[in-house]
Amino acid sequence: MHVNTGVSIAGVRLANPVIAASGTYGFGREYGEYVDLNKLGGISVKGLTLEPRAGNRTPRIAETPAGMLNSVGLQNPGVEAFIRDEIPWLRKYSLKIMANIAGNSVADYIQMAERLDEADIDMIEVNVSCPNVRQGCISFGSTPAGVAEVTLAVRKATKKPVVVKLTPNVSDISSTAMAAEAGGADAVSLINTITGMVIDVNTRRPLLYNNTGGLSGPAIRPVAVRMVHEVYKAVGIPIIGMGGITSAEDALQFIIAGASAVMVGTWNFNNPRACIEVADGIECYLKENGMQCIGRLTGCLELNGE
Amino acid sequence: MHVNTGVSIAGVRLANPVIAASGTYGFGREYGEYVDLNKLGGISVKGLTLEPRAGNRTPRIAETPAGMLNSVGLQNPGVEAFIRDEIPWLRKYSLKIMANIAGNSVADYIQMAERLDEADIDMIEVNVSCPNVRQGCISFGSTPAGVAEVTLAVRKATKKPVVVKLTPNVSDISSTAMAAEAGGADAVSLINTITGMVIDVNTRRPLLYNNTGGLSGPAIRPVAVRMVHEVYKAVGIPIIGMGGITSAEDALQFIIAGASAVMVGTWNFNNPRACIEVADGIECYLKENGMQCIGRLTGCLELNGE
Amino acid sequence: MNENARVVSMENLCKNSFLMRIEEKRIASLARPGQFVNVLCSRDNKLLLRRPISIMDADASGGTFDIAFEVRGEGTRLLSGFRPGDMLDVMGPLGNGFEFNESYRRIAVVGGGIGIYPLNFLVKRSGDIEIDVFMGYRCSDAVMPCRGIEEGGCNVYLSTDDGSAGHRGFITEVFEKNNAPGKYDMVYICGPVQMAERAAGLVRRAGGRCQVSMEERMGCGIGACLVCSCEVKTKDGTLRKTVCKDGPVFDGFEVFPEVE
Amino acid sequence: MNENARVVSMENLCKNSFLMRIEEKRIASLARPGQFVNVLCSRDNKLLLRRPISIMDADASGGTFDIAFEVRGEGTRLLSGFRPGDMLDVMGPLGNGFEFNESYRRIAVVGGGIGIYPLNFLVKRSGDIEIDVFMGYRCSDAVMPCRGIEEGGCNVYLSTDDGSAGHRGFITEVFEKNNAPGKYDMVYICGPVQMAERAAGLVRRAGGRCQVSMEERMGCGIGACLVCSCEVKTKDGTLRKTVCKDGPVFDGFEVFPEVE
Ligand SMILES: Cc1cc2nc3c(=O)[nH]c(=O)nc-3n(C[C@H](O)[C@H](O)[C@H](O)COP(=O)(O)OP(=O)(O)OC[C@H]3O[C@@H](n4cnc5c(N)ncnc54)[C@H](O)[C@@H]3O)c2cc1C
Ligand SMILES: Cc1cc2nc3c(=O)[nH]c(=O)nc-3n(C[C@H](O)[C@H](O)[C@H](O)COP(=O)(O)OP(=O)(O)OC[C@H]3O[C@@H](n4cnc5c(N)ncnc54)[C@H](O)[C@@H]3O)c2cc1C
Ligand SMILES: Cc1cc2nc3c(=O)[nH]c(=O)nc-3n(C[C@H](O)[C@H](O)[C@H](O)COP(=O)(O)O)c2cc1C
Ligand SMILES: Cc1cc2nc3c(=O)[nH]c(=O)nc-3n(C[C@H](O)[C@H](O)[C@H](O)COP(=O)(O)O)c2cc1C
Ligand code: FES
Ligand code: FES
Repeated sequence: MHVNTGVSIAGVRLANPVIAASGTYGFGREYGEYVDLNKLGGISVKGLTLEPRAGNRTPRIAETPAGMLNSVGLQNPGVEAFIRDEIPWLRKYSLKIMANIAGNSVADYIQMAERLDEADIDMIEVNVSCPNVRQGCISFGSTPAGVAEVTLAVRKATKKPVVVKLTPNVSDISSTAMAAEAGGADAVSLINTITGMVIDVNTRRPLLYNNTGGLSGPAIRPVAVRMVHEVYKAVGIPIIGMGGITSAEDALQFIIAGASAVMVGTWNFNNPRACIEVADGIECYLKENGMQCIGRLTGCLELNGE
Repeated sequence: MHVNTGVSIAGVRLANPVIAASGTYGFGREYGEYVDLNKLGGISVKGLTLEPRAGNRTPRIAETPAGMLNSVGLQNPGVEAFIRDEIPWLRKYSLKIMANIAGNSVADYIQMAERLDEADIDMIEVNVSCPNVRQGCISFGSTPAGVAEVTLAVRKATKKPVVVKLTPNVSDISSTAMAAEAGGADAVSLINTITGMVIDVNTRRPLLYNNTGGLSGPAIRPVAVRMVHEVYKAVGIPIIGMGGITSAEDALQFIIAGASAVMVGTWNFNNPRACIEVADGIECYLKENGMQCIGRLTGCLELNGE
Repeated sequence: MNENARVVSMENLCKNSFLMRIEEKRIASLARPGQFVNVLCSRDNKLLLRRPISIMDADASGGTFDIAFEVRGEGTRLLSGFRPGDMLDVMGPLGNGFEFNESYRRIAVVGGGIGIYPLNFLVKRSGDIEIDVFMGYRCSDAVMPCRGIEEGGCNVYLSTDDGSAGHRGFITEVFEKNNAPGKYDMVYICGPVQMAERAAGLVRRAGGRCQVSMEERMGCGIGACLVCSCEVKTKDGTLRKTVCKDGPVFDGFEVFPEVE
Repeated sequence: MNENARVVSMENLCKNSFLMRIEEKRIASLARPGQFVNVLCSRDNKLLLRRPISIMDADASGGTFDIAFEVRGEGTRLLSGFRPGDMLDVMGPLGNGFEFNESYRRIAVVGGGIGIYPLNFLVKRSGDIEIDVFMGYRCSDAVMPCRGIEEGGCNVYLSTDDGSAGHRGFITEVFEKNNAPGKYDMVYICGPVQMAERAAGLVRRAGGRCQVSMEERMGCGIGACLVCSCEVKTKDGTLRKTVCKDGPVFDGFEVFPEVE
């Protein structure tokens, strides 16, 4: 049987639903030596800011049970260098390009969106959820009003499809998702990392120089799946699900819960071929279950007791 | 060197800072066969309701990476049966008794607090954070106003020390902690479980009959440590910290972050002697570091870059 | 109590099933049929929860006991990687076990798949009485040697879902046809819940009595966490019991009261 | 590329240090001194992140390479449990490696603790020139055999913190006293950051040149995640480089520009 794992999100056609998560895959070059980038659905590039950023001091990473904390703090070459140095190279491949943008202010988001509107990318992922910077970003993402404001501004600044990336550090993620939808987002992606801390009991200091960091990896998967399910019930726009995906089975949990596509982040560090293996595994699952296309799986979860 | 691991919380003196977490240790009987209960600082008993409760249908547990979900749903014999059948037995031991109470309504909390005020227990832990019941409980715990309302009501209904147990499923745990303090709580305990979901991709149903459950265990530890640190900065009352503690080193992270005492929950399932081993390990740490009493450790965290 | 026990031997019974002999004197001497141990399957504590596995034999004088298990998921897969000499952290013996009365002259055991293991121990311990054994498997590949049953001189009835050995179909069909389910002093049932429910129904209709070993996902394994709750209808009304401590063995009609 | 490599041998060098020989043809033939591999230390994926370990020797014709490591935490502890025949998931060779110029006639290597391992490979590969080796350890127990260095006919200077072997004190003291740090064509430095900084300062004051291998906690190990960032002052200004891809070896004066 021939199965079709292609998905469309806001009119952008991905060859399969697996996207490399922002911040874990750079601009694709390095993992390009390990996998054929044409076999990915897409890549969300390292979070971009208007100006180049040096990021936080090191250590920026700490392993935790089934997860890790990072506090990179949006080190990146800036949106101009991205457009100039990275897009032409990445465009040689068929995977779709999402530009992940993070701003200190609404004006930052607008300027980046306007600049990227002319650039050769497929989507803009609006990062209002990075926990590792002092200003902006997650402070917008923490309230529905903040999310709506940024989304609306970006929406006006570009014709590119807009995906809003939500933070799990909220009481009710469906309300920030609805705010994104109301602001004109074409899709939402979730979850970004959960804020955490690890303390070295010998030095009595946090292990990360930045003191706190964002928790990612398998540890957070049950939280992420639950949130995708909640958001699926609340909004009509497509969802890109992520958080601790290591295998096709993990990815399928997100899809069944309501995701149209998934992102693989931390697990790339463990297995540089993770994205491809997840994509291949999803294809197998469809074959084994006699499903011709993946769309039918999205949100097909049946609740118990109903 | 003789070290003193005793701690006082709201005037109640615990022989050491290790308390068995509510819902994981029953009423102490079962683990009493594995450990000498006199060696624990205290026990927070299974969450009590006004009337006996049957809890949710099974399956009620699912293992997740470095953690587990539970959806017991407050199965318990009710506060009367607890007072009648459990306290007399438990009182034979020197560990302090915390009655963990969960209500559908503020009136429930008041009635239970009044009833327990006359009972032979040491503290009341007000559970406004159980994610596994439809009514009440976590719906109070999700907002500062709800926490303040319940705390105030319980505070008026009893002279026993009141500990308010906070949920991590909020945007800003310091604001619910401050609400508890303002409502007259003697201490706060945190964190309860983070809501999560696991889906069986073959049946396309949640693994738990209740669909969602509460995530506990090592996976959530970095989140819990961060939250204890945040709450420590926000309130003046003592903090009881928990979430994924498996060892003395884990417990010390909480204490250094700001906890006066800790609770051990899920790890008891893995190692029935966990509470004792944590307590012993803390004593060793004090000795090795030439500290005579544990109080000096609470909140001694030094932040980087400051 | 939990103990650091030593793996004595490890045998591949059939396909995905393994027999492990474990040296641990206290458990070996206390174990009764129907009880189980709760095992940490991963050495590096990769898995947080223990896995409940029935005790399928115990040799008090030799200080060893046996468990048999089928690889189902990560835990049992890791357990199958243990080798003789390795140390294993087990809690046990846990649970109530089967009730057996010296006056019983004729019993039946009805088991499905891995449910046959604990019944094996019962057969060995029930002495020189008449025992009918009904064992249902998925296919002949899954049929595993059960020494207690094989050496016990029992009347063995076998079925497989695909007919590759014994009767083709459910073992409850054999149990219904070949015998009068009411003629036993006690019927012991262990296996998938549908099988158990059907078998209990047959016994009830025939006027007999039965005990059923139940399965439920577990946390603590000792009665403290209440995740393994099971609804039981007794004369005192409907109660919530724990499978790990009040069970795993229950009166068949108390756990399956609705049966016809 | 990551590969399923095979552990060929495992040797306890001293106290907590182990030498592991690994069969993997591609890495063995490509490896250069100063490069490293990124290793999955746990078979059951209990640990999520790989651990970076330097390549301390490689035999292209034999298809094997060696790593040596000290048990520091969970990852290295698990790694020390591997046995000959076990499969190991390694990515490599990674990083830039030391720059060595055929025209060099006299070099020094300055290493502290486990930092000596990668220098061993350099010594082996640098041919028949004059090499001074400065090795600093905590105590004599920690001194480990380094075949390249031992068989290379180098001039070896040793120090231990407690004086239990060689000079008592820091190896940089020996480096300063016994020699003119400026007389080498290149000084190669690998070890704790304080030692590296001090050694680089000595070389700078003496007008020499040096290369330093840096350590930083890593995520991807290949330059994609930017967690291993390191500030480098070049003539083009201050840049952020990755220790894993742009490094781990840097021009000593670029990473320690503030040194006197
Ligand atoms: C009282 C009792 C006695 C048992 N005796 C045996 C025996 O003798 N031999 C044998 O092979 N199996 C037995 N089982 C079933 C055995 O516990 C499960 O097959 C095993 O836990 C599966 O773990 P896993 O990690 O391989 O599978 P996974 O499916 O990956 O396990 C995930 C989680 O679900 C739980 N779980 C999965 N299946 C079951 C189940 N059927 N019952 C309870 N919990 C489950 C696991 O304990 C674990 O917490 C018994 C179960 C119970 C309750
Ligand atoms: C380029 C490079 C080459 C290295 N070569 C060697 C070598 O040849 N032999 C050797 O014994 N060690 C070497 N190290 C150090 C080695 O990587 C650490 O000792 C090891 O990662 C510790 O892991 P753990 O799980 O045992 O300790 P833990 O402290 O439990 O590790 C926790 C986390 O911190 C990281 N970490 C801890 N210490 C270090 C460190 N010093 N540098 C980088 N990350 C660290 C781990 O990778 C892990 O992510 C090298 C490090 C780097 C960066
Ligand atoms: C090292 C690292 C850097 C990250 N940087 C970004 C970023 O720049 N922008 C962003 O939106 N998310 C960033 N994230 C979050 C991931 O894209 C993803 O949302 C999160 O890690 C959860 O997925 P995972 O568990 O599969 O990693 C980063 C994550 C990691 C681990
Ligand atoms: C099976 C189970 C039942 C629980 N029941 C309760 C409860 O009744 N009341 C309560 O306040 N917390 C309850 N909790 C939460 C724990 O007390 C604790 O807050 C949480 O599990 C985090 O700690 P841990 O990671 O050490 O388990 C329960 C947790 C588990 C695992
Ligand atoms: S498993 Fe905890 S009560 Fe049965
Ligand atoms: S470890 Fe990822 S960039 Fe160096």
